[in-house]
Amino acid sequence: MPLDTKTTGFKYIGTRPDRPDGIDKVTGKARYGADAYAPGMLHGVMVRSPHAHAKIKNIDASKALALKGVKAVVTRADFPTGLEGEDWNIQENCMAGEVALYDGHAVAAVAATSLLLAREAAKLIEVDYEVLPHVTDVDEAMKPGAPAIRAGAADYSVPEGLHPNVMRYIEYGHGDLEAGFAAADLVMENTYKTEATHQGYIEPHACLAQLGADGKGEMWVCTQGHWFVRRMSAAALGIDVANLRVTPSEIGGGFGGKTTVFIEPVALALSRKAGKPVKMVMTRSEVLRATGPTSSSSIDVKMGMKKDGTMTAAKVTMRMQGGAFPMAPIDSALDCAFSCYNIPAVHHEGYDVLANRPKQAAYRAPGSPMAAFATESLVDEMCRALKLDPLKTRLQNASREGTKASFGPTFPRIGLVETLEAAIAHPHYAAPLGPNQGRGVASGYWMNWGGETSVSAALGEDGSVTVSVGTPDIGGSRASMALMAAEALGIPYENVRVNIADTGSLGVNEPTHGSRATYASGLATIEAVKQISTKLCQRAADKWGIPVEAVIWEDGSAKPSGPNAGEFPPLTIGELAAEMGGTGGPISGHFEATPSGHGGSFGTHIVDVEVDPETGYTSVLRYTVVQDAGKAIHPAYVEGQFQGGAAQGIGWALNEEYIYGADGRLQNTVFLDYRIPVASDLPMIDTVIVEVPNPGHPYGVRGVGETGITPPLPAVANAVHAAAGVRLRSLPMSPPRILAAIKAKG
Amino acid sequence: MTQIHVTTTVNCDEVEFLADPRETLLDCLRDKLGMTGAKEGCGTGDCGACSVTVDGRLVCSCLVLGVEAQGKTIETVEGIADGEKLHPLQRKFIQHAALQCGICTPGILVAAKALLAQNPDPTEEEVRYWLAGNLCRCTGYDKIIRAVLDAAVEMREGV
Amino acid sequence: MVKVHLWSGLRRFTDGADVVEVRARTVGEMMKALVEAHPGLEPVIKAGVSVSVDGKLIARGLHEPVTDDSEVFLLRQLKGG
Amino acid sequence: MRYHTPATFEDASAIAAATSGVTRFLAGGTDVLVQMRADIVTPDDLIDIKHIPGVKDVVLEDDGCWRIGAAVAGAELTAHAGLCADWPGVVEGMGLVGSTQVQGRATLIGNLCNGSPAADSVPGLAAAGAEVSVVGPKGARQVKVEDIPAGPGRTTLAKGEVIAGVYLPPRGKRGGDAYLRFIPRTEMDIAVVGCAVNLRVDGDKITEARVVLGAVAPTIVVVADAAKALIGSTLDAAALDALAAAASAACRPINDKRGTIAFRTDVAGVLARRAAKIAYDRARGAK
Repeated sequence: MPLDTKTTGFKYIGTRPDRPDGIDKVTGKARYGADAYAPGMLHGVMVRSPHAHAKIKNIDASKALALKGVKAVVTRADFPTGLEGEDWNIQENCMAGEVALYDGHAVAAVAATSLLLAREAAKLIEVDYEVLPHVTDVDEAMKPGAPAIRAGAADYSVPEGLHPNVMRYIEYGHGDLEAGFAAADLVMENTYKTEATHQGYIEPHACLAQLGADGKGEMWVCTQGHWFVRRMSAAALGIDVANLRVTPSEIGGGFGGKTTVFIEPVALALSRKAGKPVKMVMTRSEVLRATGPTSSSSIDVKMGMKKDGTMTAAKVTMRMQGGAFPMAPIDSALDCAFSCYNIPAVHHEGYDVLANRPKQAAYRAPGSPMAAFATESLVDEMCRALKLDPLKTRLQNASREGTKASFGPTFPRIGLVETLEAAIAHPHYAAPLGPNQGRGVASGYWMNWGGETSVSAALGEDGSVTVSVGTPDIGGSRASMALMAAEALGIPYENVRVNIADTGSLGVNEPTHGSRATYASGLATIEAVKQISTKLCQRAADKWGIPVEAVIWEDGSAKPSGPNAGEFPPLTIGELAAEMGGTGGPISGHFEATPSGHGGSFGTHIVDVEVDPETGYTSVLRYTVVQDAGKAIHPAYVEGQFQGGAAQGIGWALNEEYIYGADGRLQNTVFLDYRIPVASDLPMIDTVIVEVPNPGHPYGVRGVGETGITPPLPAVANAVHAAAGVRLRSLPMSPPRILAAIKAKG
Repeated sequence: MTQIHVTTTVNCDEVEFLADPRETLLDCLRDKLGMTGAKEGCGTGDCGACSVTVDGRLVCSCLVLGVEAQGKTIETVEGIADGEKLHPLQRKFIQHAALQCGICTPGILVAAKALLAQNPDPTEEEVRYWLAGNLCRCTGYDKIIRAVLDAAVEMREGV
Repeated sequence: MVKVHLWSGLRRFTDGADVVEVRARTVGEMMKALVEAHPGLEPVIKAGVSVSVDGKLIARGLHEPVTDDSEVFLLRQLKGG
Repeated sequence: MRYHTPATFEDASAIAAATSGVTRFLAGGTDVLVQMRADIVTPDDLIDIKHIPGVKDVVLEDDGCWRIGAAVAGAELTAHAGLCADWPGVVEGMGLVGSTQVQGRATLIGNLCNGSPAADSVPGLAAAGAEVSVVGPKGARQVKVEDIPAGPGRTTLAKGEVIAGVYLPPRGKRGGDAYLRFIPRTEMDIAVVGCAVNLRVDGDKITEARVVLGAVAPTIVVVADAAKALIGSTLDAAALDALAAAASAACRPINDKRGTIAFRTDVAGVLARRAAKIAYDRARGAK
């Protein structure tokens, strides 16, 4: 795909205009998932397993159905059978079949005329369970004797002799590992563990669903990707995708957690059975118990380094549990583990393991933060041992254009070196520290994504333009799309309106995930609006009676250009649009593709912490994010992505964790105990936007959303070590763990 | 269920509704009065997305019963702007890109307005502690704090 | 012949080879040729793989050209947040 | 669920005494509503005490006693200059409960009656020697704050009994109190360990002291040995060491999602030292 590229001389790109949806969102008018109402609407409530692992022997809903106003109860019996692969996994996760696989697993649902009544009815549904042995820890789940959660479900990749909970096995690498370690002056090897965390979006999942007996349905839902919702829900219910129209609401955060379905197929099934629209809204504890937190992980890393800091060899083994279903992100975790470095010999090994926990979902750079915690902590330990500067050592080994990546291919133009140089030059890196304070640094990577993308643009009669994209706006992407359209057409930003289209209005779009929205929908927006300017040039050429080759588009106008063009005053987009009905009809542009030129983004973070030696309490004093954005379309929202990723990473490093009791039940199901950072926990988060243009985007955009969550885990661990003299190799670094380490050191 | 008749004032308008005593003020605002600006993020008073003021006092509307609103004066995010004219906090939030997904924004605006009403010149630390009960997962709070401090300056200077 | 680099776990389907050579002009032809030469790869490819051609990740573009000089890697399909 | 708005505590008590179902008294509601939402408790009778005259009063009695009504919210205590001057430790304990929003509703008595050993306002009240007035079917009685909690989620109140107010004793001269808690964040958490110290000095010498720990046992713990370590000292290093040792020795904590036995035991000593220093400075600075 030849792209008309431009990396300098922008008029709109790089400015910070108000976002188009700003007023709706500061006045309470914006409509989110739970803000929809329909005539005759019922309320749906789920019945969930109180056991980590239990056979469902019988479900008796008679008492619930006897209540006046209760309109339908569904169980797995109301869903089609015979699904395979991931379709089956999703159906099984949305509504348990024979066995409840984790605490909170849905086993039935009820719809009633009010929410209070539905909640009352749900309590009256009697489920007879036979409790089975359970396992929630990844290392325990691989041990002989651990209960097999789905025996026989392992795929082709798993070698014989492993526990049946191992679903997938991966192994790859290059170079001579033994020779690499032999050439090193220092070889270190350690084991690291990370606990599961949750995306923690503030808006619980919500949908309003209607499905008729004829299989035709509609749904309003908060999601990162409504085509995904359509495909998954249709598969789970056995209906045609075209018969289900899904409209995305405004979305109150997702971070990967809203790229799949949980309540949506169930709401549709209730609606089909009751013959009325059904609204379902999760409670916070349902969100924490039964949506898609991250994997937890257990990681072995070994590295060899010469005295001068040259890395000679590296090996990583990752064990990740992704709940009671396969597809823990071992693949991306391994690919990111050593991606920052040019190491002659690398080897990767990964185990995807089942445990009695909810099915993991994507969370901002899935897998990469865990891998970085292990490898970037070890790099820091080795730099300490060899008395090397941690940033300069990273720079010395940094991946750059032409480096053979740890995961195989050769890197195109990338920006790690530039972020490291900017971090070294940043005043933060040389600022003085007080007692009990320490500084940590780390780098991180995310490969980003293109994905299926379809965008339409339509010219209005006054010269304004409507752009319809299929990627929900979670963090200001309407503004970015409008800036790119304005830039490409040479019209004011305010003259572009960006809508998020429903599934009935565009071809298939992947979700706003993989840091792809600004890259892929942006690229498609630029190409779509260029079709408008091309058509407008034709209209002008017709009017002037000159060949279209002699007309150029510039500053929002068609202009004659070249020796044979003749002298005509420019025709503005407004003038041409006013006449379009009589000059050939409506004008629109459309572009669809699966663009593959997404460029990876590297980041380097610097953090200062202070550790209270008597309590193990860690406060974050100063934080700086340096990251390559390729080109920042709307810099304020790029900074926002950097800051948000850092904050989530800090939470993961210090206090966030899934805590399971001996009974296999989740113990911290409210925000009081699932401790995400609050405003008073954090300092201002400084940002440095590095711009190494991505050749795969017309304006050089790289995705920026995910990389920022990767460096904080090791950066904070490295800072804690510097401040308190103790190395924490398990997350979170909660005060009891830090204090215990300080006491153990003596 | 016996519903109780409640008369209350919301954003200067007198309104009436019937409430089951188990329903929260948040439920009543959203489901009975159609005012969906206040959001439910947790239902347990931990996230602040449902913040409103009752008789001038900042509260989580999920921790107030609808029937307790009888005779009270309630202000919500829908009442912050003066008609089409945005409040300085609202303008500064847009200008500073202090919202990403925007779900926490209504609660934070209500809370920040309550802060500036009693402390027109807060320090960064005071803003952070006052807003500690308003969770935001997108922004890392940086731009929110800047927007509040900037709005405070504008309101003090009476621009 | 196009040299296709596989991840090590796939060696069992290719008689132990990390790199296999197939005749192909596009990614689509390459996939077809891989399955013909090594039928054990079929479920893997069907389940979804990404292809990196000269450092560019091709998710589903079967028409993308490959040449004998291309650097081609078969990679596991990744998913972002 | 029936919702009641009695006009007197006697009526409130009578409603609670007469019903056979589950009752809850509603003041700030920051615990009751959470329990209702989580299906932990759905009362048959909910008795809103906020319509009873005097429940919003904060009054300095002629004898120097502070009387605080049952529905006074945390934010109202924090804004009360006179109370803050006399009992800063009591007020800062209440002020740590929840967010600004929760402070707009939560009450001292609600915090006490919730029965949590980690309740932030309770150690300060007990250290101050506060009492509560209880109204019940058999009449009214005064009870020491430390005699109300019976274990996690339980109190010693009998069926039909309701607390009408809190009484803080006269502050007197050269007294100071302080409360500190440990949480892993800066706000919005339940105490992992809490410690209140209330003392009086004569010159530099401590003449009276009470030390109370929270979140380290099934109820708050009044640590007599810790008080002994302080009395007679000038808060020198030896006294602080003895205080910390006594505080740690009094802990009977559990391992749970919020902390470990070892951590709670250690940090109880740390907080006792720190709180004692603050209370000591306040006492010496007081009139």
